[in-house]
Order: sequence, then structure tokens, then C-alpha cells
Amino acid sequence: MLGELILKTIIIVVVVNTVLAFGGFLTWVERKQSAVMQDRIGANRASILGLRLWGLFHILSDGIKMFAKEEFIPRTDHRKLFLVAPFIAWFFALMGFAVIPFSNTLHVAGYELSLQIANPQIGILFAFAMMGMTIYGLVLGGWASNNNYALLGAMRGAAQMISYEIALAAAVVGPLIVYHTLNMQEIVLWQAKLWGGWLPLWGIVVQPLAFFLFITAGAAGTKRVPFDLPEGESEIIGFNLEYSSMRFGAFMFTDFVEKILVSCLAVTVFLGGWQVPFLTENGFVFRGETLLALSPLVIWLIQPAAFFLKVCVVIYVLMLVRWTLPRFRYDQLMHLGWKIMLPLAFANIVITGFVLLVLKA
Amino acid sequence: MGNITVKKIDTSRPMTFLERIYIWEILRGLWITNRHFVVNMFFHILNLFGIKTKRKGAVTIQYPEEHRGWHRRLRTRHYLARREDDSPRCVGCMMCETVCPANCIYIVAHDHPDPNVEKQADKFTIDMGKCVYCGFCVEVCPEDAIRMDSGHLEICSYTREDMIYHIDRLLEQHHDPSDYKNHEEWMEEYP
Amino acid sequence: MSGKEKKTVKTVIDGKEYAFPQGTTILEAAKSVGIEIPHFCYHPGLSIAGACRMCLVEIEKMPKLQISCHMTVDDGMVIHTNNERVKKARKAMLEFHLVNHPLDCPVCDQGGECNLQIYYMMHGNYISRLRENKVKKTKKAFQIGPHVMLDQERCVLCSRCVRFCQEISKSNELGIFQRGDREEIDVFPDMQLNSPYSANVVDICPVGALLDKDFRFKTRAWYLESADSICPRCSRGCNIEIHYNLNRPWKNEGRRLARLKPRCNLEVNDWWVCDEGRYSFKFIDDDNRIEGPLVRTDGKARNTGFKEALELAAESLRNSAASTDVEIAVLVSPRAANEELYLLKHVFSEQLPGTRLVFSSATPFEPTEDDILRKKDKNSNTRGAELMGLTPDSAQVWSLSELKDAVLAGEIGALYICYHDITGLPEEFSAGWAEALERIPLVVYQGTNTCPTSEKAQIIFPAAAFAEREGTVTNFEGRVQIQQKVFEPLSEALPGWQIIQSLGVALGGSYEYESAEEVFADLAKNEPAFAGLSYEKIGSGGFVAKDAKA
Amino acid sequence: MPQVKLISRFFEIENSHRLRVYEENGGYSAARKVVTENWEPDKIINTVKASNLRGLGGAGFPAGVKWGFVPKDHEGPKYLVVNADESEPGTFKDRHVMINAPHLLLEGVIIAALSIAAKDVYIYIRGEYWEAYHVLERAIKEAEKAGYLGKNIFGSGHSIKVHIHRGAGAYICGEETALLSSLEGFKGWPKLKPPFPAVKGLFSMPTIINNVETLSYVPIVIEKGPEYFAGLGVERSGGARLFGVSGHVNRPGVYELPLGTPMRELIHEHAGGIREGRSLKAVIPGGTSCPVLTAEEAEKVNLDFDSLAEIDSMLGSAGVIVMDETTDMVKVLCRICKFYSFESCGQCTPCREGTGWMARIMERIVSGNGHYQDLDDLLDIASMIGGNTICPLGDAAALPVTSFIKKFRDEFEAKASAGSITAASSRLSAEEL
Repeated sequence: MLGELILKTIIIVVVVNTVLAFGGFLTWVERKQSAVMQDRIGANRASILGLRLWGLFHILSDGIKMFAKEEFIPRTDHRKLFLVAPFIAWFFALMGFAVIPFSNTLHVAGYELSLQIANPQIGILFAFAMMGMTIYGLVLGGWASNNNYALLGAMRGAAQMISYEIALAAAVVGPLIVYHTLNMQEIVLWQAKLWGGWLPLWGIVVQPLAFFLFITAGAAGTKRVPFDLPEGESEIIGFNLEYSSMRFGAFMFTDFVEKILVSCLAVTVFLGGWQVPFLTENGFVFRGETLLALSPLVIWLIQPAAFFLKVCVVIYVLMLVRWTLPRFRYDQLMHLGWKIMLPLAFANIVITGFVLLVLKA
Repeated sequence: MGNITVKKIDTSRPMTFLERIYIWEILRGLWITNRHFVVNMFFHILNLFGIKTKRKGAVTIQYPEEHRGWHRRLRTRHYLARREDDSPRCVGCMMCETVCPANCIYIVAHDHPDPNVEKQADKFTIDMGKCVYCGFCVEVCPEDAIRMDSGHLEICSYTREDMIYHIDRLLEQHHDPSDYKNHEEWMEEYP
Repeated sequence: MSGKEKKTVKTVIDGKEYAFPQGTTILEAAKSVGIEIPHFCYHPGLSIAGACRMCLVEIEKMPKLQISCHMTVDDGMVIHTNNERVKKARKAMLEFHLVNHPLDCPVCDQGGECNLQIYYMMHGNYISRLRENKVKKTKKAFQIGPHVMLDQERCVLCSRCVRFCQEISKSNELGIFQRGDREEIDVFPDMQLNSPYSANVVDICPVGALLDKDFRFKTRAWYLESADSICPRCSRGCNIEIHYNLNRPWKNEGRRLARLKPRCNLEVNDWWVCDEGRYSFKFIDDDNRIEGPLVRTDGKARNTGFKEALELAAESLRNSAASTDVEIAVLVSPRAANEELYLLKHVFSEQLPGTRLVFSSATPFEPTEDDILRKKDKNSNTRGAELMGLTPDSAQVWSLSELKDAVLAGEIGALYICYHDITGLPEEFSAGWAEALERIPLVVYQGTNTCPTSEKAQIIFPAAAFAEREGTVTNFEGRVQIQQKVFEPLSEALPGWQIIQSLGVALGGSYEYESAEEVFADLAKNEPAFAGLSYEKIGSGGFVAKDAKA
Repeated sequence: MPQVKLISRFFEIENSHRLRVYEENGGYSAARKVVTENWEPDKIINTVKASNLRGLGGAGFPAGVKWGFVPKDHEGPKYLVVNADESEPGTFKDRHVMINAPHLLLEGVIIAALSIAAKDVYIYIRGEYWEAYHVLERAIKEAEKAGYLGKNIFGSGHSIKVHIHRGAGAYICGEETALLSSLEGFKGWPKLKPPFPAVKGLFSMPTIINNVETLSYVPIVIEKGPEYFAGLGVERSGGARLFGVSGHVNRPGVYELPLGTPMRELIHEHAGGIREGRSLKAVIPGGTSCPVLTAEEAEKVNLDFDSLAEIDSMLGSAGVIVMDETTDMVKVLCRICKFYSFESCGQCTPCREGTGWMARIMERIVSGNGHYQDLDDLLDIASMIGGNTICPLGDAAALPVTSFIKKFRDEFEAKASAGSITAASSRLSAEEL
């Protein structure tokens, strides 16, 4: 029991720190990727002892800057809410990672060793629930700012996130019908199947429309361009208007954490999670022939790496979208959410159910 | 007024089906940005290893270390020109002060000691913190006294008072052609 | 213009028929119907020279173009002021005017209000085809009198200034020398343009040849704004324009008022103003202006704010009034506006009955007089005071010497001085006053600038200068004219009528005038001499008070 | 037509300037006739009108008509002014009259003064005419002594006082109103007309101003009768006048000819033909302010007011300047322009600035730096001056420029094109902008 507690604690610490580090890293990635896309160089000036490392120290300098800046707190009746709001968002975004399976389960010395903090049967619902809770941080922040523009931004944000949360959930229903489970680990395991002996039956293969809807709604849920109406920092301004210093940083960081969470969910549900095609517990196997035999420990290490790689690809795509498309107008946003995505998601559910019924018959 | 030609875009054309479903256009856009990323990244990496350094991965110029050079038409910080006999050209006519849209020029004129020259600027002050670099003052100057080809563009200071240039400062810094390029050179270097 | 009825003639100008009195010049006739004919040498106040040839017009049935400043309208005349032939001639004349003009508009103070510039923009606008050297005159700009600078090269030889000196000031300092394009305006040898009206040549000079030394290089004409006013320097009450600049405080050494220009009023000053009046505005932006209400205790003056100073003054005055041994005296100034005089008269007689009014029209200025404009009485409003019965002719009002006797006899407990600098007056008036003032327990001074008299006062109220307040003044012939408020009073200063009203309120009265105009309305109601007058009726030309002739 | 000897007969009589000699030759008979017969002013005026005697100073206004303008009922003095300020270049006839026949002039003065009831007569004589001045002065003294001038002339009760005023050398003072200004003691500036001097002239009084030659013909008209005089010339241009021929002729001098004499006759017969047998190039018919005539025109034209007006020239002061083929017309015009620029009074703008401008352009052309464009500019400037000035000096300066350039354009272009054209071409491009 104690061993399990220690183990879980270690896993929690590892996961949380990895996510946070990766989130910090993404701030640099975002700048660099956009720069390269736009024929620029991007942040590269921060240096330690003349060492620049392509601007990697900007993560550090940004952090220091965030902490060092003067914190401005508006005159408000909800000072406590104001202070705590960014961390509510942050906290719930991090909570979502609890159910993400980063690797397969390894049975060692009677322990089930898995890079997954918890594996409840309703894992995916937990993740969605946590994602949905981040809205509170946003709304509370906007409300407590005692600023009309912040409040309006928060209202826009809440409306937008609720709209897309539904599409997001509805999009996942299709795959869940196929997988027949809500357990995250089982979802991943289901995707180990090969269709025709060579095509991995990942969620993206069986549910391409759902994947597309999920990515779109996910981008909207993380308030990224082209769905950044809650913030709209350049002109319409948003819920974080009155925030400065590290509290602003927390809001900004929540964005990145959410982005990782959405990517993780997308990878888990649609891209086979930690699965590597043709990698079985004995090594790489293709049509019954063992191509490369590997020890279980190596396999167990390859799988999180694969997961990480897939997450990186999804994040790359999300960032690509963010630096390519201009922002929606609010009515277009609502039109897309309610009149296109949601019907499409429902249609997907119906068709999936119908197809499954036909296949069973 | 020169002629301003406005390019008209024909919006009466009905959008094609692919354009209307939007997805295809989005993908096309993503493809373009993605291509830029990949190509640029490729050259960045090559440059990192010292290969193909002529083709840069980015058009960025690393400004303080690397100067782009200025087109001869660029308006840089003002200076007051002198005549051949080293006297200031400015006659204190206040045309620039009048035309200035930012109201950043302050002139006080007085009699010139030489009776054959009538007027002279006693105080000539430009508040660079207010200046919008429109160049009207240069355009309007009947004596070609105020010019904006000093070649100084890095005007920064820690106080507002430092941004206020008085006549002595405006007179002492002259045209510095080192960073200027004429049009042909410019076009060659930055096509 | 004799009063004899003139025959009217019907004349067609630019296709429309008008009726004009016979003898009207075409230029004046056209002007009266809104057609501006360009001209340099013509000035309504001077004789006709016909030299500039700018005002050429075409008259049908006359082979040559005629100068409209000299030609008079006649029955059946058909005049074209703007057809191609006239335009071409105008352009040609402008080209000639500019052949030897130095074109140094940027440094020329006339720039912006120069007829040559204006006409070039309106009628010329050609590209110069002059490839010859311009004729240089011997000297560039030089001073020809105490107020006037001459630049011969800019001169278009319209001879207005020469005619002014011959016909108006009759001082004949200026002449035209040489001939042909070497011709130049200059003062006659060993002479200076120093007549008392010399600076008028600056106003009438259509170009920048004659310039005001005082105004030179201080600012540019287009920065100035203009407001109508009345010259405060003598009892003529010349109509003036005040040119001021508030937006560019670094100009004109920080002074707001840049210059005074005469304003045409044929009933008062024609087109002219004397140099004394023209340069009388310096005190307005002087360093010695009183900027706030001061109370002097133990020889030290401190700014207490109006409330405290007024209360102190009221209390002290009441104390004096309560004493049976001494009297309160008010030294009324004929330089104050009608409104101030009226309020002084009423406030003191109502709140402190028995107050002794004292009147003196003495000024520190030299009593110059001539038959052109200047009057011996250097106060702007002596006649107004007379019409209100404030002069020593009436038994209740003392003269300055009577006051001095009373002071020396110790009968005066408090003296309220308006604007007068008693100690600065000529010897015959000021003698003994420096000591006499010391003997008065309370001296209250209301004025614009610090002066020896104000130094002796215990309470000092800062009054607005004539350009800083609205008010009316009455000139020597009883013409009531308005001095507009041009800009805000300097720092804490208040218009004189407001100070007196506030003092009246502090003394326990209720005076609720909102503006000088309201005071004047009351004045017109209560003073028979001003009956029926109002600001509207006075207008820009002034109005002669009803009883003034009596 | 042969010469007539009306005035010019005195040129040949020795000591004709003396009263005795003059009287021996029939002098003062006309004046005496007018005075003793007690002619009404109207009769004198009508006689002169009938003689078709025109003002011979240059403008050619009928003298009798002018005299008739003087208001009859005017109270106060009236003046007769004799314009002896003969300063038009090429004109020298008045000097001959004054030196050789001063009494003829004085006789004319007496008759004219009587016709307008003037008691004071001013002779405004050109300052440089030193000899003429002294001759006139002596003649006046003689006449006064004889009782022809001064108080109670010819015992008739009329009195006429003649004053001589010497000019200070300004060309403009030959213009009648400028002459009056000068006489009044002011700068010699022309005055605006109207009012005309006949109504408001010297010292604001009615004044008649006549040329020396005009007045000198008056006694002749009175004596020989207006019909005789009018019949001398051709129709509409009656009478005779003195032609002063100068320039490249063999016998320059003053010739008295009836109007209408062909110019060819004047040059080739009376003046002895062109110097050294060269051919004629141009003729200025009446002082430099008249438009020039080419040789062909000069050969054809008759010397009377109308014939010259037909070819857009004037008889002017009848100072005929003859130029032969060697003459450089550009230099001639440059000289003329410089003269007018120097003599412009400077009162009104077009003349003041325009003459100087033209002179400077001409100097540049002569110096070899001209351009074709300059010629057009000159024509334009001249047209801008002409007709827009107070007095005729502007026209006088403009007319020669116009006529010289129009009639001898080849010569001007040859000279002008030799110069640099850079300045001109740069200006042209500016115009195109």
C-alpha cells in the first residue's frame, strides 16, 4: 500500500512536472514555430554568458519577467476570487492529466507499473469534466476584475467554451461506441488492432470525422486563434484584461497546459495513445513475423516516447492552424459550433451506431 | 496629389463549391504555412552546419549587429544645415513650425547681426518625442535648412528632456551618408 | 463726403446692374457689392495715386483698360472686373511688381498678410520667366524711425506711406528717390520717421517694406488671432484690433498680446491710431502685474486669496465707517470702464453711506494733443465719469487736492484707490502724496500693475487689464464703445466690476451681476445719460450717449 | 514736294533771333493784328481750328480744339505753358526754332495766351538747351522792352508775362502733366487724367500746353490765313512741319515740308541720300518712340499722320532717324530700351519694372546670351506695358520693341540663338510642369 502510494506520488510528480516543463517549452516553440513559418527567426536574444541556444533562455527570462513585474490588482469586491481565479483554471487543466495513460501497464514484482496516475472506468468523462471546470477560472477572473470589458470577455469565453465542449463530447461519443469502453487504458489497448493485418485501427481510421471535429472543438476549447475571442488581446480584449504579473502568466500557462491536455486526449482517443504500430509485447511483428525482438522494458520505454511524439505532432498541427487562420467573428463562431459541428457530431454518432449494427448483423 | 490607383477586386464572382465549404481552403492555407515551415527549417538546419549559408532560413536582419542600410529616401533624424561659410541656413521663417502636424517644433527668431541678412533662429527646438517623421518640415523649408538625412535613427533616451533637441545639437550633427544606399543598390540588396 | 444729396447712377458691373451715388470710384462701388478688385496704391483714406495699375478694369466703349481706383461710375457704364482681358492685365501687373521683388517672404514679417502674396495666389500663379538679376537696392532693412523698419527691396512703390506722411500726419518725412526701377522709398536726408503717427505707414504698406520694429520677428501673422477693442490711451477712444497669440507661448517673449492695429471707424479715428496708443499695451503682460489679491501685514505682502482679502477689506472699511472721526474716500479713476464706475458709485453709497468720492483725471502721461487724433486727456473714460456725475464739478465729489488736505488733516480713515498711481503723477498732482498715503490707516488698491501707490496699500486687488475684461468706455464726445474681452485675466486677476461687486457682497449687499453686460443694462436704466443704450446698440462702431452733446 | 519756307526761312536769315531782324522780316505783324483788331478768343481759336494745325510735339492733337477746352467762365488765373523740353531721341527741330526764331515763338505765345486769356506763360525749356535758353531770354527782354510782352502789350491793356523754366534733364518732363508737376516744384511725375490740364492743370488751374513748333506756326496761320496753311499738305493732314533728319544721310538737318511729302523724297532729295552710297535699311519716322519702318515701307510711305498710321507707325515729333545697311538693329533696340529704362519716371509699375526688364533682356541678347524665347518674352512684356501706364512713356518704350522684333526678327534670332539656351530650356521644362 505504502509502496503504491510512493509510486503514485512519484508518477504524479513526474507527470505534473513534465507537463509544466513541456508547457513552458511550448511558449518557446510557439514563438519559434510561428517565426519559421513566417520567414522570421523568432526570439533569440536572451542569453546566459553569451550562450543563446536559439532563444531557449527566453522561457527562463519570461518566467523571471512574469514574477518580477508589478502586480496590479483592481479595486474589486471579489479580491479573493480575483486572486485565485487563474489558479482554478490552472488546477483543473492539470487535473485532466490524471487519467491520461502515458504508457502500457507493466507488471513488475506484483506491482502494476503504469505511467497513469489513475485509471478509473469513466476516465474519459473525468478528463472532459476537468476540462469543463477550467471555464470557472475564466469566468471568475472576468467577474472579479470589476471591469466591464473583462466581464464581457469572460461571458464570451464561457459561451464559446460551453458551445464547443458539447461538440467536443459529442465527437468522442462515436469512438466510444466503437471502443465500447470509457476506460482510457482500454481505449488505447483497443487500438492495437490491425485491420487487414497492416493498418492500425486507430481512432482516426475508424472515426476520421470525429477526429476532425475533436481537433477543431479542442482548439476552440483551448481559446486558441482562430477561436481566441475570450482574450482577443490585440483589440477586443478579454477576461484577463486586469491581470498582470504571474497571475496573467498563470492564465497564459493554462492555455498551454490545456493545449497539451487536448493533444493528449486526441492522441489517446484517436491516434492510438502509446501504441506503436506493429509493436507487440515481443517486439516488432508484421504479419506474424517477428522483425525485431525487444525486451519488455525497452518496449515499455518506447511507448511513452511514441506518445510524446504523437502529442508533439498534434500540437504542431494546432499551432499551424493558430498561425494560419484569422480569427472568427463571434457570430461565425457560434454558427460553426452550433449549426455545423454539433449536427455533424450527432450525425457521426448515428452513422457509427448504424454501421456497427450492420457489421454485427 | 499624385494619382492613387486602387486595385479593384471583383467580388461579384460566385465562390466555387470548394471555396464555400471552406475546409479545402483551410487546408490549402495550412499547406502553405507548413511548406514555409519545412523549407525554412531545412535551411535553418543546413545553415547551422555551415552549409548553403547564402540562402537564409529567414529574412530577418539582426538589427543592432547588422544594419540594413537606408534607402536614400528614408527620413532620419533632423539636422540643421549650414551654408558654405558655416553659418546656419535657417532664417527662422517658422514655416516648419507652422506646417508641423505634431507641433513639435519651437522657434524663436531674432535679428541677424549682419544687416544684409535679416532674420535668424535664436532658439530652434524639436521635440523628438513628439515628432512623427512626416517630413513636412523638410518639404516646406524655403532655405533647405532643415533636413532629414542625418543618418541617425536610433533616438532613445532615458528622459523626455533628452528627446528635446535644441539648436546646438541640431546644428552639430550633419548628414552621415555611410548607411545610405541609392535606389539601385537598395533594390539589389533587398529585392 | 458732403451732406448734399448725390445723384445716383446706374452702372453694370460684371453683368449685374447696380445703382451708385455719382462720384463713387469703380473700385469702391465694386467693393460695396462684394467684388474685390486687387489694388496696392489705393487707400480710402489717401489721395489717388493710380501707380500700381493693379485695379485695371475693362469699361465697354473705352479702348484701354482703366484704373478703377480713379475712374468714377457713370450712367450706362458697363464694367468688367473679371474677364479674360482684365485677368491677363492683372497677371501682367503682378509679374511687373514681382520683377524686382526679393521674394524673401519667409523672413518677411508681412508674410501671411501681404497683399502681394494674396494677389499672387489669387490672380498671378504663373511660373517666373525672369532670368535677369534683380535690381538691388543699396541697403537691406534699416530703421527709419523709432518704430519703423524699411526694406526698400520689398517695396512696390505704391506711395501710400509717402502720401500718408503728406496728407494725414503732414510731417513729410518720406519721399521717393531715384527713378525707374532704381526708385526707392526713403526718409529725406537728416530726417527720421518720428511723427506721432509714424507706425500707421506699417499698416497701410501692402507689402513688407515698412515693418513694425516692436513686432519684428516676434511671431508670424498667421499665428495671431484678432479681437476688436478700444484704445485705452486717451479720450479719443480709437477703434483698434487686438492681435494676440495664446497657443504658442514661446513666441513674443511670452507676451500674449502681440500688437494693436487700428480698426476703421470713420466717426472716430478713420483708419489710424497714434503711436502712443499703439504701443500702450505692454503693461498687460508686464512682469509687474499684480497676480493675486495681496494683504500687507508688517510690510510683507502675501497672497491670501480673494475671499480672505475681501472679507478683511470689508471689515476694515466697516470699522472705518463706524468711526465718527474719519471718513472713507474712494478715488475713482477715469480709466475704469463705465460698469466699474457705476458699481463703485452704487456699492459705496449703498453699503457705506457717506463715502466720499474723489475724482482726478491726472495721468502720468505727457498731455500731447493735435488735431488728428490725440487728445490732451489721456484717460479713456473721463466723459463716462462726467456723465455719471463723478467729476469734481459736482459738490459731492472731491478733487485730488481736496482729498490731500483732508488726509493731512487726518479726516480720512480709509482710501479705496482705483487704478490711480497717485505718487507717479506729474509733480503738481503727486506732490506730498507719498507722505500723505502713509497717514491713512487703510489704503485699498485695485489695479493691474504694481506701482509705488500699490506698495503703500494694505490690501491689493488684482484687476484685469482692458483686454482681459469686457466693458464700455465713453470717449470725449460721449461715444460709448465696447472693449471686448480678448483673453482670460492673468492668473487670479478679476475684472474690476467683479471685484467691486464682490466687495459689495462682502459688505453685506446683494449684487448678482453675471456679466458686464448686465451691469451695463442696469447702468442704462439708472443713469439718464446712458438711457436706452445696450451692448447690442453700441455694436462695433459705438454709439453717442444721448446727453453727451449737452 | 519742295520745301516750304515758313519757319525755316528764319534759319537762313542772319541774326534772325534779334527783334530788329525779325521785325524787318515781317515779325509781330500777326500778333499786332490780333491785338489791335481786338480779336475775340473764339475767333483766334476758330482760325487755328480751320488751319488744321495739329500739336507737333508728338501726339498730333488739333491745337485749336485743345484751346477750346479751356473753360471760359473760369475765375482765377489760366496758364499757357510752352513745352520746349524737346528730349525725344532724334528730335532737334525745336532747338532750331528757338535759336533762330525765338520771336516767332513769342509771337505765337502772345496769340495763344490771348485766345485763352492767360496772363502768365511758362516756357519749360530743356536744361541742356543752354544756347536756346539764353537766346530766348534775350528775346523776351527785347520783346518786353518793345512792349510786345509784359504789361499792356501793344497798348491794348492785355498783359502777358513770360517765364522761362529750365528743366533738370528728365525725359519724362516732356510729357505735359509731368512737365506741370515739375513746374509746380514736384518730382516730374505724370498726373492721372482726367482731369485734363485744359481744365485743371498748372497749380490746379486751366492750362494749355503746346509745343514750340506748334506755337511757332500760329503767327503764320494768322498771317497767311488758315486756308493757306491747311492747303499746304494733303487732305486731312494739312499744313507743314519741320522734319529733323538724322542718321546715315549725307545732309542731316531740319527740313520744313508740307505734310504728305513722300519719305523717299525727304531722304533722297532733301537730305542728300544715304551716306557713302549704301542702301537704306530702316527708318524711325518720328523719334525713337515711333515704330520703326523697314526700307520698303519707308520708300513707299508719305509723311503725314494718316499714311503712317495706316502702316502702324506715327509721325511723332518728326525726328526722322535713317539707318543704313550696316546698322545692327539689335544694338539699336538695346540702346533704345536702355534709354527708356533710364528715363522711366518710376511712378507706375508696368513702365518702371517693364522697361528695366526689357533693357536687361536686350543687354543679355547683345552680350550673346540670348535665346529665341527671349524675343517672345520681350514681345509679351511690351504688350503688357503698352496701354496700361499713366503716361505714354510706357507705350513709347513698348512700341519700338514690338516693331523692331517683328520687322527684323531674323536679325534678332541670329543674335539670340548664338547664346546659351540652357537657362531658357530649363525654364521651358518648368513651364511644361
